[in-house]
Amino acid sequence: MEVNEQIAIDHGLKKEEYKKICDLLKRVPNFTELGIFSAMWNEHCSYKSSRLHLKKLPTSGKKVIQGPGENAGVIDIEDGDAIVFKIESHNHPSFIEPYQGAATGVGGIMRDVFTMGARPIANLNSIHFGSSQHKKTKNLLRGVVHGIGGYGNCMGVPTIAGQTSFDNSYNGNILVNAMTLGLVKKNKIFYSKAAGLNKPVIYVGSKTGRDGIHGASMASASFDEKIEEKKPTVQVGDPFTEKLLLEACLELMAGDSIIAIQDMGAAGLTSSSIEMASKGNLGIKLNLNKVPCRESKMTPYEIMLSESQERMLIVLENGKEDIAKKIFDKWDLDFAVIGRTTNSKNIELFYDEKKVASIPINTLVENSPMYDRKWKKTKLPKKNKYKKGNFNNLKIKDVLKKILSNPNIASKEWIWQQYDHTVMGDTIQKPGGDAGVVRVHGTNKAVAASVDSSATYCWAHPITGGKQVVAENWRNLISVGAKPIAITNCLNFGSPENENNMGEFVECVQGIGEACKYLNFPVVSGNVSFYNQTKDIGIKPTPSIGGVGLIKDYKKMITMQLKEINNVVLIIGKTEGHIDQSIFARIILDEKNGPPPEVNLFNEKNNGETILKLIDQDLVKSAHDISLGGMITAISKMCIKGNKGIRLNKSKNLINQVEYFFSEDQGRYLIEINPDNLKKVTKILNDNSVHYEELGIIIENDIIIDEKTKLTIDELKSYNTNWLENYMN
Amino acid sequence: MKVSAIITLKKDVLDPQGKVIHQTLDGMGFKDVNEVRQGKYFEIDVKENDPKKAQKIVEDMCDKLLANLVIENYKIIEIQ
Amino acid sequence: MKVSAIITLKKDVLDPQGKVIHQTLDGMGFKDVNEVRQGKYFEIDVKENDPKKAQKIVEDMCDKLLANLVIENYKIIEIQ
Amino acid sequence: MKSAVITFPGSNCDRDMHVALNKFGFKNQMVWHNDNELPKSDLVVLPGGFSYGDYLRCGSMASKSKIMQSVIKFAKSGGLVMGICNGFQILVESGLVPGVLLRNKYLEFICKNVFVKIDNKDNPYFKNLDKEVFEFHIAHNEGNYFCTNDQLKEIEDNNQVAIYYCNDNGKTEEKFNPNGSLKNIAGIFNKKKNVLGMMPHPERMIDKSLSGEDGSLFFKNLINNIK
Ligand SMILES: Nc1ncnc2c1ncn2[C@@H]1O[C@H](COP(=O)(O)OP(=O)(O)O)[C@@H](O)[C@H]1O
Ligand SMILES: [Mg+2]
Repeated sequence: MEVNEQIAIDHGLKKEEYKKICDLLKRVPNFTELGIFSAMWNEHCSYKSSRLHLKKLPTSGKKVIQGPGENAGVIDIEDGDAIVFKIESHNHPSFIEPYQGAATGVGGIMRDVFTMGARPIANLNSIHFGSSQHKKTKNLLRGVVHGIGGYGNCMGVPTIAGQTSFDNSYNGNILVNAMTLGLVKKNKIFYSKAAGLNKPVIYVGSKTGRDGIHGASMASASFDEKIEEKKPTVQVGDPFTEKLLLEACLELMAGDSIIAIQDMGAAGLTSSSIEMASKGNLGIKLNLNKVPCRESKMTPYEIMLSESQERMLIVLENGKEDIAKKIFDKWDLDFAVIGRTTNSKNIELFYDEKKVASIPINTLVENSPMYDRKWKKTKLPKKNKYKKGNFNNLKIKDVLKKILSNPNIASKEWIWQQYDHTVMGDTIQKPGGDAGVVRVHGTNKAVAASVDSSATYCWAHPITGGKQVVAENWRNLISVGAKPIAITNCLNFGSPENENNMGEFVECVQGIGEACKYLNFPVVSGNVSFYNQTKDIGIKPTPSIGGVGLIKDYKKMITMQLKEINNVVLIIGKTEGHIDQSIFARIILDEKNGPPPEVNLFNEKNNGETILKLIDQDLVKSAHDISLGGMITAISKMCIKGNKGIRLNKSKNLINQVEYFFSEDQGRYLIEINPDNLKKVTKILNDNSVHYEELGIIIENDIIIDEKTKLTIDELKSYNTNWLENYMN
Repeated sequence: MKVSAIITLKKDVLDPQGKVIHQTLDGMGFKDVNEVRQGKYFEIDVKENDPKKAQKIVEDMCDKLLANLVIENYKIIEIQ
Repeated sequence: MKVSAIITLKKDVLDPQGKVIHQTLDGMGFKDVNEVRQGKYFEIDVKENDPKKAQKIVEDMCDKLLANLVIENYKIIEIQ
Repeated sequence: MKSAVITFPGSNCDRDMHVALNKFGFKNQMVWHNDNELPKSDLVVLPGGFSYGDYLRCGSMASKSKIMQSVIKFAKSGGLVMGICNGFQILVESGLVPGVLLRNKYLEFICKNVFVKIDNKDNPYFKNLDKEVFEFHIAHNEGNYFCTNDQLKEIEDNNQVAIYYCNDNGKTEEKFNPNGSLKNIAGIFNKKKNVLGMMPHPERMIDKSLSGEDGSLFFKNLINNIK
């Protein structure tokens, strides 16, 4: 087929981009070459709208072994061990085919992790759906959860935590973000940089089919009425083959055969081969007739752009082909030598003995477009003035009931019970806590991980929201007794071509960057997903932050269930009574405006680090951060989990009771202390200038707020635990 | 009436199950197999007594629930 | 030849999938359904060109692997 | 005591079982599904996981593996063979224990702690245990045990039910049945009671930081019984 401007546009390229291609090549590309350009230059692979801004994130630190730029980030957890982790989105496919979309998302992120030599040890997910009233939500939720479980369970990797939210803005565009942690020895990490001339290039895994051709372009196009036409681009996942691929790759990696390895993710063979060559400053030559194909008569274009799952590309040392082949044969996987590294600095493709494409690699990579898109700042909204008198008409009990059974607060047990969270025998904190925790197999160490987002805050004020998500994630790690090390981030936004959406992106990234810098919590990997919108309306800006922390002695891990009668619960951090953008404001007052709670990074850091000191001295019996729903929601969850009640002290705080209970001021935690240690604890808190109050004393069975207001734990449970299950059945 | 429908994966869609079954059959000595594809089969007993209408109902079910037309096709194979 | 087979659960075997689908259909407004039974469908392409022999081969596969005769029945429905 | 854990393609609790067996004193060996011979062992374990992706029917394709012929021979000669979860499904498909495992009643994978009641201690697995009710962990999609009426009668006549789902008091009512299995059956013996298939994973409950420690009791007792 002759290539022309229109065909380029149909491939998602812009006019100017097509012109640039012709200029760079000094000719018109052929059809296969155009396909390669379109895949490499689309938003998903080239980060053309985001690159400029992502550069501002802090990505280095004492514990960072590998920052962004590889298949996943790597951090040091001492004793020669390292954790490899990353988060990735699979939003558009999951909307079209929830089961397969979510499943292949999980498969893709696990491949990113084991490509680096790490055995996956934990999965997490952050999933966002439209309103629970929307007619599509239930099926999408069911399909996504089945898909995540279907893939992760089969792989034998525990899913240890996650996050689920519901909001109108996702009605036509759900979000499915999957995160994986892997464990590797520091001196056995594998990278994607090819090296050496004339080295064999190996294809392993599943056969190539026609599935997912142009999936990466789909991820970069917003949904419109043409959605139906895009349907066949969804891939079907094969977790069984991926499990074999994992074992086979790890077996080969135990030796010294591999120079470079790269999974075939978005844009399949195209991006994997080009990335490996580009990083090694080499050329690459592929004979496409050697690529194992599932379908007969696949064209070079189709072979290069297929997004069939469960495939890897490896550059081997010369002479190691037989050793490698034997391993892949053992695991019943396809194995083929499909090319060589060259010094041409071009990607050269051959098919039926003819050269069917030849493109300078730097043209595809370094010369890829980068845009400084127009963006709009978001002003900090004015605070709402509430008539405190109106609050007096509210019954705390009724409000609490509504909040605990709100879809965004209600227990997600129905979801995580469908995920195998105990396989591998090292899960010491299951989903349902502040962070999931797995032991580092055979050691006394454990790693904690949590994934968080706060789209409402980000929407109200992106810079504050960006900071807040990082801070909340940090708090979740602290709450289980882990020292936060680094994060990965999945930035889900609307169209970058829209000034408002782009502004949200820029400012969220700014907020994330500021918080990460201050908290010494660098970004080591991530993913950007733009065009999450239906027609012209973007989703609320939704950066998901996945954080990882280390617990040196796993026996010191903290959970959130209340432990013992007569222990004292302290509120750490100051309660100012910030109501705007809280769940209380939204669902009780129906107030959608106003600024999100302010994030004071000094307090965040100081409060968090002081709590870690207390935990280290074995002074904390249980802990939970205060987030959505405020303090009373947080204590309710601790009561439910621990099957204990609490008698609340009369607050000395001057603010209104409603503000005291439901405000979402940041930087706060609840911690349970043995009364014998109270002096010691308060001394440490005072010495570190940490603000605290005594919330109350643990008792059996009830939350006693005052003489008139008493709730039993069973009541709380029935509000909180049944909503999702009832909704789904 | 009892309406029978089969639902199959579209031609170019990967059928992981079929693939593994094929390999297993091969290992068991069934050497001369070109391909195995797996699908679903439904037998739906509806109160409707008019065959045309019964077929219509089941097709409607396939469209709305039983098949995902993104990756699957369906066919009514019997009405009794 | 391409041989198509369907495998169904025996009458007295519980079919949880069919039951849940029935309930879901009901919830979606398909009120007039008596029963839903789910089974499997296979399309097996064998090198054999004689229809009788091809059928025999696939029957053998069903006996040995594809069906669990404790709970399932199979039927060859098409040979092409 | 020597044990052997079989790894099938798609097994994923093989390492966990290996760790558990070694922890309680077995000398365990991993055996590849494509091997012909079992090493000399006092106990053979088919571990949990998704052998062959659980495609077709769970356990069906694994039951045709090369090594299964040796396992079947070993079982027929009276050797101890234990199948956990997917291993149970493989036992069923290979005919070593009666019945089948259907998809869970509500069609959802279930991962949680449950209680099970041991019905019969006159066998090498449960002999000498001094509790009846155990807290075990399940994680499966197809644990809905089913068999024909004739089979059930035979099973019951021979005391072949190994464990039932129950509550913490040992009540085996339907409401404590997580997956719809017939009569709350969670595990089954063969006639001679040297082969045990069960859905729960004792290997996931072997220290107090995990979901519980009843697995430790089970393994400690098992090795003592075999000695
Ligand atoms: N999709 C999911 N997958 C796994 N676990 C989940 C999922 N959604 C929520 N959870 C778990 O439910 C619990 C509550 O989540 P969330 O309300 O976000 O907690 P928090 O407010 O403490 O951050 C967490 O332990 C979380 O890990
Ligand atoms: Mg939390």
